[in-house]
Order: sequence, then C-alpha cells, then structure tokens
Amino acid sequence: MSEGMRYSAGVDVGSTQTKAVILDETGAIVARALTDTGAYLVRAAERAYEQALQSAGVHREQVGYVIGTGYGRFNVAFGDAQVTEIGCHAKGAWSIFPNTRTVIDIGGQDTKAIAVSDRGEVLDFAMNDKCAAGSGRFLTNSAEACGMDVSQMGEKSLTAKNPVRLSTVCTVFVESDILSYMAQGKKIDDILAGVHSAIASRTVALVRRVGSKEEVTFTGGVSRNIGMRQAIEEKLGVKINASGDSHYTGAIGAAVFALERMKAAPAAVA
Amino acid sequence: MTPATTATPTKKPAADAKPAAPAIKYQGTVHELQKQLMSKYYADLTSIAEGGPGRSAQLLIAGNPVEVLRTFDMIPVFPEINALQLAVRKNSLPLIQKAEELGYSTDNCAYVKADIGMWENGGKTPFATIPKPDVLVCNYVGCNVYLNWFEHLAEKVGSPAINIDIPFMRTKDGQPAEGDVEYVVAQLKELVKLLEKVTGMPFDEDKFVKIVERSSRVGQLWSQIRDLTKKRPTPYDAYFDSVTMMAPLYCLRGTEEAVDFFERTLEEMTAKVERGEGALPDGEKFRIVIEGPPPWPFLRVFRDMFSRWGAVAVASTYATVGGIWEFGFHHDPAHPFESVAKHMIEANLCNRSMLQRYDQIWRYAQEWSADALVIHSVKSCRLFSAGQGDMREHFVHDRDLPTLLIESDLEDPRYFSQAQLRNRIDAFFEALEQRRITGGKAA
Amino acid sequence: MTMTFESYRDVIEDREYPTVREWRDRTGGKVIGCFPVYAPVEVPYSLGMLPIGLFGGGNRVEIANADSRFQSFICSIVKSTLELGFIGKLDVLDGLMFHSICDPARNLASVMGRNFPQRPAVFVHLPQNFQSPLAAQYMATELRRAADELGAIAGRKARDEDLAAAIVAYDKVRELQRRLYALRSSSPERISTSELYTLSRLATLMDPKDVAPILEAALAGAIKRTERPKDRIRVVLAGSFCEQPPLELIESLEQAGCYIVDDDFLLGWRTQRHPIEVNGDPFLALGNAYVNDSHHLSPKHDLRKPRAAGLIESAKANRADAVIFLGAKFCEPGLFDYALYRKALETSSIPHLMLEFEEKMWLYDRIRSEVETFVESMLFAEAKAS
Amino acid sequence: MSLIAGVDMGARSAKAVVIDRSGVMRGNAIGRMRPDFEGLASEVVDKAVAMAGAKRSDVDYVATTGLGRYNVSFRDIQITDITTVARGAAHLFPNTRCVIDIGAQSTRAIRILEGGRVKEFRSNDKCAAGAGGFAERTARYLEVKLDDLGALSEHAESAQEISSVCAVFAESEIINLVTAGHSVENIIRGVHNSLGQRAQQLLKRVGIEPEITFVGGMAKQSGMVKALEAALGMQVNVAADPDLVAALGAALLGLQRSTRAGEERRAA
Ligand SMILES: Nc1ncnc2c1ncn2[C@@H]1O[C@H](COP(=O)(O)OP(=O)(O)O)[C@@H](O)[C@H]1O
Ligand SMILES: Nc1ncnc2c1ncn2[C@@H]1O[C@H](COP(=O)(O)OP(=O)(O)O)[C@@H](O)[C@H]1O
Ligand code: SF4
Ligand code: SF4
Ligand code: SF4
Repeated sequence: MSEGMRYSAGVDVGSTQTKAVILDETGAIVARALTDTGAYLVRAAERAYEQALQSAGVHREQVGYVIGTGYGRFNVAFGDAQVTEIGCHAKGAWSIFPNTRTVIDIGGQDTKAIAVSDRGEVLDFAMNDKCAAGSGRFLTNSAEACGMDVSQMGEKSLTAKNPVRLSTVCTVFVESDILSYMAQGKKIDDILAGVHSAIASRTVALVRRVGSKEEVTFTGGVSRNIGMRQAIEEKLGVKINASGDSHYTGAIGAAVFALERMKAAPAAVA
Repeated sequence: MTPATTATPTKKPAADAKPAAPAIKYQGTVHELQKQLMSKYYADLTSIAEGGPGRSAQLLIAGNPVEVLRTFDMIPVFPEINALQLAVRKNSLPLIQKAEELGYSTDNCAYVKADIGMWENGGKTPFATIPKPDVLVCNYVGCNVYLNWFEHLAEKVGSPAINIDIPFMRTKDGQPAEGDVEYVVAQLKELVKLLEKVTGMPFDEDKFVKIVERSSRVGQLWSQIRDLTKKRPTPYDAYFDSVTMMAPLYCLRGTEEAVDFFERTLEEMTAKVERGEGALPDGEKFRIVIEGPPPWPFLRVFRDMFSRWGAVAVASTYATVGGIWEFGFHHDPAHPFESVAKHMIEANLCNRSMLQRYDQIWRYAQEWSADALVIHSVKSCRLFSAGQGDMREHFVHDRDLPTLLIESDLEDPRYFSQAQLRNRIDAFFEALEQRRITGGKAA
Repeated sequence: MTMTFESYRDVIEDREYPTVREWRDRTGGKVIGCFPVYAPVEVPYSLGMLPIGLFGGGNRVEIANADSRFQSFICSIVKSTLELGFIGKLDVLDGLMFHSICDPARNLASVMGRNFPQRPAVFVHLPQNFQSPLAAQYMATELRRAADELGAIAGRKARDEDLAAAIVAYDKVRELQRRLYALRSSSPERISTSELYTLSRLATLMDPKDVAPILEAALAGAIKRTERPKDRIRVVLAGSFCEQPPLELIESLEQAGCYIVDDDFLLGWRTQRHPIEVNGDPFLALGNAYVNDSHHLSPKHDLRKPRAAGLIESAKANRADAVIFLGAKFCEPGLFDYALYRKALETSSIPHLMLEFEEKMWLYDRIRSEVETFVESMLFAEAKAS
Repeated sequence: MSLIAGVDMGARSAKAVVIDRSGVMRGNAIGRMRPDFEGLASEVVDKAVAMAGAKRSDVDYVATTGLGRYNVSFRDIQITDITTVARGAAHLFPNTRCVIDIGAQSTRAIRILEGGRVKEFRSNDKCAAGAGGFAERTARYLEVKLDDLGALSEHAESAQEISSVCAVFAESEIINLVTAGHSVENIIRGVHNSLGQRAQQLLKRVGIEPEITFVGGMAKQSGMVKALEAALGMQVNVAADPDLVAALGAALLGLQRSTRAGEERRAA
C-alpha cells in the first residue's frame, strides 16, 4: 500500500463484543476485528483496533480519523469523536445496503429498530424497554441453560417441530423457564425455537413502532444467528438483508462517518 | 462547512474514561429565595413536631385545596415533596427498603414507600422532622395511589382522615359532568366541618376569601411566568427550573410570601428576557417539551444530559400536576368554594384523561414552538407512565413530532441506568441535529 | 354433576365469546364490555344490552402490539385487553365500560378510546368518600349519567321500571352464587374451586336469565355429590379481584393440597352482600347497595373500616387454616393491600403465603413448589414428604 | 451396606448425597446440569455411591428435591427443596431458626421450628433475581475464577455499591464501575454486599431469629458470608459443603420415610 494512503476507522465498543473496522479512502473495508469486550473497555477498544491495524498492515499514523461508537464509545481513548451506535448502525446498514429504510440491530444488551432516510440518517428509533427483553444476552443465557454454544443455537432451532412458548422475555428468568421445559422433557430444538420466536415477536413489535418500511436490514451480533433471521422474516413477512459484515455494521458506520469527516475537514485532523 | 456527521468531538487526549462534565451553572436568585422559603417552611414543621405551637395537615399535590387548610392556620404538608426531598438528598433507598420489608412491593409507587419508611423513622429526615398530622386530607384528584397512600397513613399515624372524592374528567365534551362542582363544594364544606372540629376554630369566611384572592394573584403571576418561555431563548427551563418554583406554588400558595416570591420571579425572568439571556449559557439549540416527573435522585446528572446538547424545556406537563394556570384558570375570590372545586376537578393535570394530556402537550409544542417531545417514563408513577407508549405513537405518527421515550424512576435509585439513558438521549439529539444540518426531514 | 364442565370451560377461555355472539344473533341486542372490577351491569341490561366481563386475554393471546403502548411494569390484563382490540376480538362489543380502579386501567380507557374511536367507552367515576352521606346520592347521579351515555348506544332511554327488573334478574344470579360459595365453604369436597370459578366466570358472559338455570342445576348437582373430604388445608384466597389467574393455576393450588373456602375472584360481579332493595329510585338503590352493603373491593377506599378486617372475618367465618395472597403481578392496588393484610394476618396469627401470578402464565412450577412447601409445613407436625 | 440417597436437581447442578442408616454422610457428588435429567441423576448417585465405597444396589431409598425432582424415575419420593434445605440445615446445626439459601437462580429465607419443620419462607422477588448466576457472570466479566471470588472480596478496601434491582442491569453497572477505575476487589465486595442486603431483606420478611444457617452454593464464597454477616449484624453457620444441604436434607427425610415404611411393613 502506498505511503500517502489515508484510512479511517470505526471502533464499536459494545456491551458484549468490540468491533473495529478500517476503511480506505474509497470507502472499501480493508480490515475487521472482533474481540470480547469484557469489563475493561479501554483495553478492549485498543485490542480490537490494534488487531484491525495489523490485519490491514496499516500504521496508526496512516489513519486520519477514528470514531468510537457503542456503549463504550467514550472509552475509545485514541478516537477523534464519538457517535451513538444508533447513528452508526443506520449509517453502516445504509452503506452496505443503500436501500435500507429500516434497521434491526440486536446486540448484547439492546434491541433497536431504526427508521432510516435515503441518506442513511436516523429518522426515528425504538428500543426495547427496561426489561432487557430479547437481546443477545437473552440468547446467550438461553444457550447456556441448554448447554450449547450461541453460534450453534440458531441452526439447532430450525429443526424444531413443536416450539414451546416462553412465559418471559426477562433474561434472568428465562433460565428457569428453560429448566421447567427440560423438566417436562421438551426437546432442546423445540425450546430453542421458542426462545427465538419470543425474541422475534418482541423485535417485530419494535419494528412496527418505527414503521417497518422496506428494505429491512438486520445488524448486530445476533444477525449472525440464522434462527433469528428466519424467525424475524417469518413474523415480519418480508425478506431481510443480512451480510457477512452485519456484526460489524456499527463499526462500519462509524468508519464511514470518520471518512466523511476526514474528507470534509482535513485541516481539523492534521 | 461541517459535514453531515454529528460526531461530538472528543478532546484529545481522551484518556479520561468519563466525558468531561459540563460545568453549567443553573442557579439564579429565585433559587436562593426558594431555598430560604423552604427552609423556613421546614423549620416551622420541625418546631411543631417538637411540640411547638401550630398545626399541620397532610394533603396531596394534585389539585390541592390548600386554601381551605390555610384558613385554619394549618401548615400543609405534601408527602410528595418530602419524598422528593429525600430522593434529591439520596436518602430514599433505605426508606424504600424499610417499606419493602413491611410487605410493600417493588411495584408500588416509591413515593409512598419512602414516606412509609420515613414514618417508621418517626418522621425524621435530614431536612426536618415531619409532625404527626392533625388531619389527613386525601384530595383524591386523579391518582388512585393517593387513596391507598392515605389509607395506609391513616392506619399508621392514626390521625383523623377524610377522602375528598373528585370526579374524574370523564365526559365526552371534556368538561366536568353536571353536578360535579356541587358535589365537590359540598364535600369541601364537610372538610370545613371536620377542620372546625380538629382545630376548635370556627371557619372564617373573610379570611378564606382573602386567601383565595392571594392564590388567584399567584396563579396569574405564575401564568405570566409560564408565558415567558415562549420567548427565544427561553429565560428558564420549564422543567428543571420550574420544579424550583413548584414547592412555593403548593406549600405557600395563599400566603403573602408566595405572592412576593412570584412577583420577584416574574421580575427576574422578565429582566432575563429583556437581556436576551437564555437558560443555558451556551445558547439554546433545541426547544423541548418534557412529559413525566424527573428522576429526583439524579436530577443534576439528568439535566446535564440535555444541557450538553443545548436542549432546554419550554414546557412540561409535570409542572402542571398541582394546577394548570397557563391556559387561563385562576381562583376566583367571588366564588371561593366553586373555584377551589374547579381547580381540583379540571385545572390540573392529574384529574384529566390521557387524551386531554395529549392535547395539552400538542398545545405546548405549537404555542411554545417546541422541536421535540421527551417522555420520561417513571416506573413508580403509573398515573403518568401507564400508556406513554401510546403517547409516543400518537406524537410520532399522528403529529409528526420527534419523540423520545426513556425510562427510570422518580424516587427509587435502583431504576436509573445512566449509560442507557445517555445512549438514548444522545442518539435522539444526534438524529435531530443531523436532520437539521441536512435540511429538514429526508424520506 | 350432570353438566359438562368442559364446554363451559371452553366458553370462558374462548376469546371469540361464543355465548355472546349467540345472544347477539338471537336477540339482536347490543353488547357492552365491562372492564373489572365492578360494573353497574344492571344499567346496560335495563337498556336491552348485554353487559359482559372483559377479563383480559388469558394465556392464549400473545401480546404483540399492546406492549408498544404499555410498558413492561404494567399488569397483563391492561395489555391483553388492548391487544384483544388490536386483533379484532372486541368487535363483538358495541361499547365499553370502565371505572376508576387504578391508574393503568384509567389510562387504558383513554388509550382504547384513541385507538378504537368507533367503540365508545363509558367511564364511570364511583364514589370514594364513603364517610359522606353524599356518596350514594352522588352515585345515583353518576349512574344516571352513565345510563344516558349507554342509552345513546342502545338507542333508547333508561326507565326506572326496567332498571328495577334488571336488578331482580341479577339478584337472582348473585343469590345463587352466594349459595354456591356457602356450599363450597361448608363442604369443599362437593364443589371444587375451579368448577365454581368456571360457573362464576360463565355468569359474566351470559344473560342472567340464561345463566341462572345453569347455576341452579350446578348447585343441585353439587349438593347431591358424595365425596370423601380429603386431608387438605382450608385456605382463603385474596388478591385476584381484577386480573384473573389461569384456571390451571387454580387447579394446581387445589392439587397441591388446598381447599379454597373463600376467594375474591370476579368479586365485582357479586359484590352485593344481600338482594338489593328497591323502593323508589332504583339508581339510588344501586348506589346504596354499593356504598353500604357490598363486599370489600380493593378499589373501594372505605375509611369506615380497616381494609384487612373483611379478610380476617372471612378467614374466621370460613374456618380457614391459612390465607394465600394470590395477587396479579404488577397490580398496584393489590400489592398495596398485601402490606395491610400481612400486618393484620400476623396480628391475628393466621399463616399466610404470598404468590404472584400473571394471567398469561402457563408454567406453574415455581408457584407450585411454594404451595406444596406451604401445605407440607401446615399439614404435618413433622417435616414430611410431599 | 444400606444407603439412602438424596438427589437435588438444582438450577445449575445436580447433587447427590448418600447416607447410611445412622444418618452419616458416606459420599456425595456434583454434576453440571444438562437436559438429560435422568442420566445426570443416575450419574451423580453412582459417583456418590462409589465415594462411599459401595454398590448401587446398596441404595435402598432415593429422595429427590429441587426443580427437577419429578424427573428422576428411580426416586421413591420427591420433596420440595425448601423443606429439604430446612431439614438439612437443622441436622447440621440443631439450633438453626432461620435458613438463608442462595443458589444459582434463587434466594430463599426460611424460618424453621425445632426438628427442621418449615414455619415460614419467602423466595426472592421476581426482579431481585441476582443470585449465584449473577456472581458467576460477574466473575466472567472481571476475568477472575469463580473459586477466587470469595477471597478477592475479602481483600476489598471499601465496597462499591451496586444498586440495580435487576441482575441484567447490575451487570452493566459493573462494567461502568470497572471503567471508572474501581478495583476488582471492591466491586466483588459490592456484589456480595448487594446480595447480602437482599438476603437480609428476605430474612426480615420471615422474621430474623438466631441461629442463622447459610446454605447453597453462594455460601462457598467467604466474602459472601462476611457480607451477609455484616448485613445481619450477627454470625451465621456455614456447612463444609453448603451446596449439598438440600440433597442431605432429602436423604435424611428419605431415611425417615423408609424407616417408617419398614416399620409399617413389619407391623403388617
Ligand atoms: N457466531 C454467532 N452466532 C450467533 N450469535 C452470535 C454470534 N456471535 C455473537 N452473537 C450474538 O451477538 C451478541 C453480541 O452482539 P453485538 O452486536 O456485538 O453486541 P454489543 O454491540 O452490544 O456488544 C451476543 O450476545 C450473541 O448473542
Ligand atoms: N466453588 C465455588 N466457588 C464459588 N462459588 C461457587 C462455587 N460453586 C458454586 N458457587 C456458586 O453457587 C451457585 C450455585 O449454587 P447451588 O446452590 O449449587 O445452586 P442450584 O442448587 O440452584 O443449582 C453458583 O451460581 C455459584 O455462584
Ligand atoms: S429481572 Fe427481568 S423482569 Fe426484572 S427488571 Fe430485570 S429484566 Fe426486567
Ligand atoms: S402514582 Fe404518581 S401521582 Fe400518584 S402518588 Fe405516586 S408519584 Fe404521585
Ligand atoms: S390488575 Fe390491578 S393494576 Fe391491573 S388493571 Fe386491574 S387493578 Fe389495575
């Protein structure tokens, strides 16, 4: 890569996982990195950023602007600015799928539905209310209670024949529901399908709150879960976009913002 | 040109984990005066509690008939104000827990629990000792928790108690039903009888009229003060600063001190308007209407979350729980009982339906030129919060008013999640700003 | 009993309201949905309309829309009632009746009004100043006002003689209910609470003239039953005066070893203690009965008598071993009552257990374990197995 | 050898205890919860029997308790875990009047009469769900071992208050605290204090009366014991294996039943 090349970066310090993305001047993604956030946000941000830099083979000095986003956005010590993840997911989803008008972001702690303009701006958003209803954490806890890994639970749920109904969307209490069902001898795939269906219903309700205009793009870590994708599509009745980069959408949005910023006001950055 | 990003720049190096707290000063002389008045008020109560002369009566904020009590020289005690003082000073949690040990649920209004906890402590608080009331007057104005609260207090403190039943604003035309005013007037007269018995004082009609006259004056001043926030910039914050003015409005309405306080407030605010001075030192960027009571234990933190964005409240529904004066109501000394009754029935937020509240907010949005509505949904107060999701739907979809809904509590610090609130508030104003830069609403 | 309980059970759980549709088709009359706790059902009935009990969605309706309107800390019945509206299940109704029981229900009336403007909601403000001689008179005035609003829906004017007749019709049902309750208290092996509940609930979904014979037959059948009393504890239930627990939950309480000898299920529909005396103004008679001769209802704040007194009396009169407070989750008035009950129960040394339910629940493991333990601890002098 | 087995099918793990006819514990075992309840129960019983140096056929009677008590087909009887915990605690500490049980999912306060009969009990409120599972997740966030939680908490200089009622939100509060630079020790102590205070609140609802015995897996954390004692202002009894108390209680009750059954058979 030529020396003069300038890059921008976005670092999304989420409640669960930290994502970093580096873009080149044309807006193409040159690196992604993912790490668990843990309790030390500053370190997590640093770790993810460093990984991304290494995998791109880019030096820090070559990066013109860095934007932090996510729950720990103020902990991106090396960042130039921060934007909330709601803004970044909108932007990121729009940059991957330009016809996006609605974004569903399910991360570790929050579920969000965002109405997006044709320029990638946030028009309205709705989030799950206080009772952590149906977020990634809910899935992680459920997977744990079922004794399996989150990365497999989606697939597993697809083989269900008689999905159970969960009586709660509280992350804390879902475990006892699951245990009750196990005690009743229900099959794991049926339980998992119940878990997915419960979250999908909640999510779809949120989407309706902001209007559910097509196209709908699914972002955040949970978008990797095929069971969730299908459950939401089924309840929403429309196809939803999801790409291999969906988990990185927040970081991508931040990097796109950073790039705009860098191009518009290079002096401010120098 | 600034590009269309709404990033808030971090000062480099941003090693500090916490964002620098904006050093915003909100105080004015009105705040000082209010503090003096309230400490005198609480000193008077403490003196009664300690066996000094005087009498106190407990009643409730919503559409309160403080004029009747003042006629019998009774100091009104509002348990809501005690509870909020406890919360502001971060004393509420142990009291709430005390009540929960007695069997109150996490789902009960935390004002009540803090109050019950306070009585378990013998009425002692860091700011006053609350005397055992000579009478409990439950002005049942809209809030059903009021009835529970005073029923429990009546058992707990054993004072004589009366429910003043205020018919809800339930008719199609949004007016009191036929006979409502007479019904309330008749009950107020029963209250007078009870107070005569409790105090041994005969009812002094002239004195009552005088007090109503002062209330009327206070109401008029207050409505003028409320009008000033239509100005750009607004001279004070109609949520955070209004709460300062609410205590005198309820605890002292009907007294000369209250008249004086509101005259001076009007003066100070008018002068600010003339100087073109706004509520925020860095200027006002967004004019908002705030719905719902504030999170008292985190008032300052909460306020800063808005100030950072240059957002200032030009109106708030919360400021009208005790009475709505800005749309023309004031007490009428020529019809003292009737006007007290009307105040209780129709001229306060609590006794009006949700839909009337929607209208009130919409009027604020238009007449006070607001850019957005912020709904602060508190778990404790279902009178406010139950159904606020519908309110959001209404304003976003039917009125096209950008609306943010956030949740915490007014008294119980356990329901306040700072990071979560801030995230939502930041995202909301980020989006508003972004749309402003790119010129109105896209799509 | 000769009756098929299964069919009644289906009726009360069916949100297509089959008995109501059948009544409507048969009579061409209009239907008024009454939100708990109490509704002056005689008034719409006197106008030729069928008042029915709106007791939420039960555990079969999934809340998909209403939780965007009401937050997670609001009780289920408020949300499920709204949900029934959104999914069209309330189309069988021509109007609604609400009263001031609690803040969520009060706001629900508004939210329903905004979302379904075509279906008028009549809001009744019941008196709360029971010490005042004005209360009954005020209530009479308020019921006349409600009668005007309801009359607009019915397309006719309320007449005193129709109201007097309506009072007689409902008195008959209430009298049968009183007798069924008395029978269950004296010999709980003859009629189970889930049966009694099913009957009471059925009475909120039918014309009093049609349901009276059913209750009569059930009573006669139950009296004839010969069943050996089981070794169970006698309990009084309190707390479910508005939102109702699933029938399966009531059954699991019984299976866990309880004879329920008194309860406050559907209490608003059977609140009068005695037949209502009408001499002169029937509206005033209704007002008087509510103010001076009705059971303690949670949303009634009567300073004439301590709240818990009624519960303690009932526990004693029904020779109960214990009281189970079975309150709806997030139900503010119910949870307030619990604090006072608890104190009084402790003072009277009556053992008690506090449980929370939601109408939408369908897993009872947690609750059941608690009840089993409670029963275990009461039944045996020594720790024993379940 | 004639043995009685008690099996506690808990939220996180299954535990088995085998006792002989004199009520002495001969063996025990713990296995992590998994969907196959039956197999798991069998496995822990086998392990406990092996530890007792006996054969499976030596087990005469099996009493189960806990959430999955109905799911063990080879049981002779099932008993609710409040009853068994009370019995176990009273056996270990005969002067016990109150038991506080903090497991993975729930916290329970029980007041008992002599002989371990349950007088009154309270389970944690729906939203005060912070029990052992919460501690486990805290350990994970703070990147420390579960086994070390107790000792770390004891090394705290000052406790950092955790105020959320809900475990989900308490977890984000913890992240905030770390970010704000508080020490791991102080945070863990804060977690223990908050659980301790909740336990104290529950105990108050049943009426606090010494002696108090602390059981359940959380009693393995010394800092948790200290925090509870501080909240209560009194000492509490802790068994050597606090998480086995329910299983032990089940075994003891099983013994009682099987003895009685035997007598009845002999009488007949
Ligand atoms: N491979 C995967 N398969 C399925 N789900 C995943 C996978 N990886 C992460 N997740 C889910 O994504 C969540 C984290 O999402 P993320 O968007 O990173 O959240 P946050 O931004 O709040 O940290 C986890 O809680 C987990 O449920
Ligand atoms: N070795 C240990 N060190 C510290 N804590 C432990 C240990 N073992 C278990 N715990 C705690 O105890 C909890 C499990 O308690 P337990 O009583 O076994 O629960 P249950 O019976 O509900 O499965 C775990 O969640 C954990 O927090
Ligand atoms: S424990 Fe569950 S129900 Fe309670 S506040 Fe937390 S998420 Fe909500
Ligand atoms: S519910 Fe609201 S209005 Fe009623 S007492 Fe509580 S805070 Fe006040
Ligand atoms: S269940 Fe309770 S809170 Fe809900 S509507 Fe009924 S009385 Fe109100």
